Amino acid sequence: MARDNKSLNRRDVLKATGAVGTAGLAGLAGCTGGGDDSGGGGGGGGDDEYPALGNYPIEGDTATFGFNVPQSGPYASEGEDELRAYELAVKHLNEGGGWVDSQFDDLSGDGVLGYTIDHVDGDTATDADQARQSASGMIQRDDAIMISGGSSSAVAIAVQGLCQNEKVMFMCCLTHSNDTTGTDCVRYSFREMFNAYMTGQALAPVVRDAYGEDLQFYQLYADYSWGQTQQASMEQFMTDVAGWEQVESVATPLGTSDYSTYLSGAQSSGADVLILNHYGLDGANSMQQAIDAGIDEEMEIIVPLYNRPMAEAAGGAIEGIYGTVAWDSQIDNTPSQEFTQAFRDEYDRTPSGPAQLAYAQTLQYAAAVERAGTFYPPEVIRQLEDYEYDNIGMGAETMRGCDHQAQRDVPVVQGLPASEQSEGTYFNIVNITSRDDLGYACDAGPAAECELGSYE
Amino acid sequence: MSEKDANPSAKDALVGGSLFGRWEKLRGREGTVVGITAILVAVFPYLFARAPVVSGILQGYQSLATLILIWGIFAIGFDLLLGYTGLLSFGHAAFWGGAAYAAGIVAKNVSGDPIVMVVSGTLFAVLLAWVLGFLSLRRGGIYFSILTLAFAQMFYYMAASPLAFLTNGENGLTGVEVGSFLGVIHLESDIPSVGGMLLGTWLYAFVGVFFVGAVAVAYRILNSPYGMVFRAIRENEQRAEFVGLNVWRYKLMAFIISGAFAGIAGSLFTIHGAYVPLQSLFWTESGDIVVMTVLGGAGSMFGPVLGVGLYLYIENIVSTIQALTIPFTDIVLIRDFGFYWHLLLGLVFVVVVWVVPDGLWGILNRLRELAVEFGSKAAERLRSRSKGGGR
Amino acid sequence: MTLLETENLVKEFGGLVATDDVNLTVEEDERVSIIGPNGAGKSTLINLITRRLDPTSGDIRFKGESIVGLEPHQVVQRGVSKSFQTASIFPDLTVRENAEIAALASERGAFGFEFLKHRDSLSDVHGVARDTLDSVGLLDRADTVATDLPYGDKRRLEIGIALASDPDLLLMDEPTAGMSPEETKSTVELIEQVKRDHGLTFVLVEHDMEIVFSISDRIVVLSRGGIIAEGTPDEIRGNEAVQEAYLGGVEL
Amino acid sequence: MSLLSDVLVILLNGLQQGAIYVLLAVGLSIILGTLKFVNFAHGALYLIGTYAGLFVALNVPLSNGKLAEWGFSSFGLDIGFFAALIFVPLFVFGVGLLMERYLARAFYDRPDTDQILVTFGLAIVVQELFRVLFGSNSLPFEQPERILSFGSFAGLPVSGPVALPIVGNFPQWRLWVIGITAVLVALVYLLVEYTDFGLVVRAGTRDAEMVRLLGIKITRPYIVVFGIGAALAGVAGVVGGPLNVVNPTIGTNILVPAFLTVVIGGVGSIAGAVVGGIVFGLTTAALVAFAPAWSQVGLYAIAAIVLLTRPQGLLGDEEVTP
Repeated sequence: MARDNKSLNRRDVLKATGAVGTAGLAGLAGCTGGGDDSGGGGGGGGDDEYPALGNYPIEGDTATFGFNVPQSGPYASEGEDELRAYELAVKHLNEGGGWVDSQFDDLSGDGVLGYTIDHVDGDTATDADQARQSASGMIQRDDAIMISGGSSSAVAIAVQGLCQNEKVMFMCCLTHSNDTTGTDCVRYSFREMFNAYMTGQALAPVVRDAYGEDLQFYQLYADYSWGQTQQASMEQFMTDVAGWEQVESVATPLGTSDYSTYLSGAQSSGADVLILNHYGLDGANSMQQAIDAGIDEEMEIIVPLYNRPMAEAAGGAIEGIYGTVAWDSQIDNTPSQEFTQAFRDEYDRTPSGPAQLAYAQTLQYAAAVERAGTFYPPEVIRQLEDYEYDNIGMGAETMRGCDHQAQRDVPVVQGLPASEQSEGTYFNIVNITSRDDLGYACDAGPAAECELGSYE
Repeated sequence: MSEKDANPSAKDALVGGSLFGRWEKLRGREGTVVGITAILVAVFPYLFARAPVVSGILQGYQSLATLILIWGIFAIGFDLLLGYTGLLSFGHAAFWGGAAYAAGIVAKNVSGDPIVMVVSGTLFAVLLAWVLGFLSLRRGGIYFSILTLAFAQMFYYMAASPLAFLTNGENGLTGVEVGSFLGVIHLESDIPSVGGMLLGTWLYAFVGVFFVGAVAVAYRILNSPYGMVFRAIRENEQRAEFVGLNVWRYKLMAFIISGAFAGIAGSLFTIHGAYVPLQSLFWTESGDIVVMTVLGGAGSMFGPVLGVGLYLYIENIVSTIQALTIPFTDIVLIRDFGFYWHLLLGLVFVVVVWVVPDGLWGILNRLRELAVEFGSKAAERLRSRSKGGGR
Repeated sequence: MTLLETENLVKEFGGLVATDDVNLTVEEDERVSIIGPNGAGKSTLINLITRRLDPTSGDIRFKGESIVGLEPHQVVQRGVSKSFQTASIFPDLTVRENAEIAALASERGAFGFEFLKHRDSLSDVHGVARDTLDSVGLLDRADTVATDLPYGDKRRLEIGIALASDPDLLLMDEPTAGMSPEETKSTVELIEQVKRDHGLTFVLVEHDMEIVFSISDRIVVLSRGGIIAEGTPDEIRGNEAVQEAYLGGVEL
Repeated sequence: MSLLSDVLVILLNGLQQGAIYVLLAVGLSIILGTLKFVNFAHGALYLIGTYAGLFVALNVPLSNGKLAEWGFSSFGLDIGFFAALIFVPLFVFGVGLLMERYLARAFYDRPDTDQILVTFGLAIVVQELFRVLFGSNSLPFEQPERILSFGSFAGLPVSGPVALPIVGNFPQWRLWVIGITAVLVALVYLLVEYTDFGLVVRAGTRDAEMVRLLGIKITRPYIVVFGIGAALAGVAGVVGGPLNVVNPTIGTNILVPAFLTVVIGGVGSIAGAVVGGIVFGLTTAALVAFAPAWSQVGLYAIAAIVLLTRPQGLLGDEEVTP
């Protein structure tokens, strides 16, 4: 743990010696520092060429990562799995193993730039407010050089905004809203996960082939930004790509737990397909209630985004229902198998989609630091922008520079019946929709609303 | 300082002359209270986040210090209502969150000047408190609590969906750009030289000024006719009505004043984070301020601030403790200690409500009284002995 | 001058008539006692005058003006004060503060905006409070927390609070209820003294006939909500209707 | 499709949503009315009922929380839903008795505010206790397929859709929820209206002081009132559990609407609780159908309007003292 007694940290040394503040004070930024602020700390050569910024330079010979995941609240089980993956990533960075040995040539398995990697973890409770408090503790107290985490878009958006202000890098874990790399995008954050827009694009051809054309569909969507963007993209792509016709799209307000009346409306609409744009527990509820009402006997059901807590809570209700997932251990390629194996060896359980995201994002950041030759955030950011890679099990990818959104393939799955589910296995992979069929230009879709903000 | 101590009492005469006595007399003065508060506010972040050894033990950090002061303002105002007037509102999230949103929306659309943000947020909270108070105070007791709860939840759900075009719904209000104070000082930046070592950021200093101001105003209110009337209403509402006081309007004023404090705090919260979470309107936020206030000691001036500090400290720092060990050893008492923080807090809260309704501050006060008693006895013994020696 | 008058005052609870067409007048400087068996409607009548209850019909005038549309605190502001059946005080405040609150209301009105004015500067309020405590004999206990007073002193304080409101008319609802004989005696002395010092007009509701007959100028007898007799103590003593009401009532 | 079927669906859904509120509100209301005790921990009793129901009826795997860590891989007796319907209310009845004896009784003479605070604290403690033990993730509470099946009798089918005239397919379990609620509330109503016990309860609601003066030893009926209220919350947990996901926050989440149901119906009135629950259920269902964005806001707006225009609640008696 990094939280042992440190009598003074870098920020304090700066203040105590009167070396004046860092960012802020207009016109002063960039002129300060440059001296010997690193305070005689060990290790990392070449760290003196850049001014102090955020938590750079690192004091001592240990670089701390902050992992901010839900440890209480409805997504705690997902957070736990993410944390396992993060810890595994830290272990591999320091000691070698997993993708550090096989997939990431930039990484040595002996720390990063000569620094040993340590980590702290915090609880977001899937609550934007608490997530920010937790993240600011990591940044200010533990001097974290990079924050990663998030199991909901509101949390990711809240924390990445904080990170932009504090000039500390944020690597998104699970966040699916268009806004994360759209209207709320920031320079200091990168997203590997695809978004609602891409889910619509990925699902449309698959369900068209499965259910046929000329169908009518009915949507329910959670009435907040994720749900709204999700339903908009489903409408767009089911209409354009699948050639279906939308009968109606109804918003269900935040906090709804009983969907029966909404579902009755869908049932009597005469539509052929019901799209439930609900995430997590809302999704588990609406799906379960739809099955209880016998809707699955009359209509086909689609759930755009699955996660594990949802599958756990819904049990057998997910049988045969199409959706997308971040990643799945059954994906058949070398990096995926290696990660699954490494995770199983360490924890004796099957990694979830977000676990793969957590692991990949941590290594991705570390590799960028190695390439940049420094932890100085603007240089690391420049290394990640427009970086092309094919080493995390989702095919060839680009981390796009204009909105920090990975351009990647999207796995489409079907839920398994209760009898075939087991720990860590809830879905059957139907298709991996290629990134060539997905995405949007930098001046289109969500990216058109993105302004990344400053490097420094 | 509880209001009882603020009055000169017979006890002071007893202990007069001794060092304790002189201190006891000084304690009650407004200038002393505000001055000491200012000094404590000035050294707090240094002790909490930077001082050698002490901060290492406390594990504090700058933004938590700022947050404690912000919630402290909220709690002082809330206690005027709960502790002094005896009205339990379960809807103060509406004022806290409402002001936070108002300040944020003003910053986005009109001006990001911190003063403008605080003024507009507070005004909004006052107006809202006036309207909600007017409606909720028509009923007393539990009905008042439930009405405030219902109204606040209504605002939460309105901010979540129908008003999402203003509030950015579930994602929270992002993109709030806080401008520089007086056009010169960027609040996020550090204060140079010694000021920086003590206070840290300009933001802390900015919040600190409001905190000291809040203490001064609250202290003055409690020592004004209002303070007396509020307590009279708490003690015996019917009697207050029958001495000819317009109880209803005083209650409304208590509600509005506490709403104003919540408004200042909420606005500062937006300045602090440059972001407004939707949860700031949720009823658990109202529950938090109730817990903080009661834990620290409702009906005292500084008890609630103590409660805030304790609550936020446990929430943000104790919750990250992996294992509770016996100090200076590696012997683990409880594994995953941080995991239980909310449970422990709940248990402590129940015990406080049950056994010590005047909270931790009350306990401290009793200890202080014991010390005073002991001190004056010791002084007396000393005096008598010196007399004996003179003979 | 007529201070208080009720005109055809009626109060019904559901079908029950608690106050039946009561016409009561109280002249200035008069001491009037209201007696009657349990359930005669004495408390209801007091509660109607203090506006805790809304009359079903009829009018109540104080100093010639109707007070039926007023709030209880407005009635107090007009000059009608009340001491309660039980010791209705502010228990956790000091004796002095108890009196000051009442003085504040009478000196500064029902409501003000002086929330930033230090209360030490309210010399008028302090003066009234001190005088009142002096007159009820509690000045030497001014710094005691009210709840620590013995019961008799609490009742004195209760009467003190009512007096500190500087009333023109004081309604006393069983001021000696629950008191020991000694406490009763000293309370009666207090009432006598207040009567002398302040020249106060009051209406007394009381069970203890000894007190009633010793300090009243006039006695009004209620039974089943209506006035059955009214007159000087001597007139009432010999009144047959009164004896009938008491003998036929629930209680002797 | 047809207007009639729409209206019927709204009615059925409204009744079903209202039913859970009714079960909670009746208990809250008689406790508040008779004992003058404000129980913010009533939601915790619902929570206990739900988890107890899960425990008796099914056997669910545990992957989170301390129990799982301590080696309990699954949780439950798996002896069927009907058993849960019998045992859980008894168990929660007992919990209610304990709560009355060791908590509420110490607070009868303390102000409303203290009662709210201590029960609010208790609600936090119970919720956190469940979080620690079972984890904060949701557990699946599957609807029973059949109840009362033993021996050769296959039992009554209770889950899955059932075809209703005009309405079409409707989730059968929801009809059962309405039915069970109706039976239970009717029983409590009979108990209160037609027994000596009920007489004391009713008198207590009107004027506890008077009953005490009359010399009736009030303690036993009181403690039973508390137990019955708790048991109803337990039943609500068992029948309501399978309608939604089960996690430690369900108790606090349902508390607010349940309390609003009581106050809009009128404190101490069973009929009021029923009317309040139905009004809530129906308006929510109707708003969902016609103005979904306002359906959550609507619940609170209705409560506020009722309280302001008819402070004693729809069926409450006017308070004697102001």
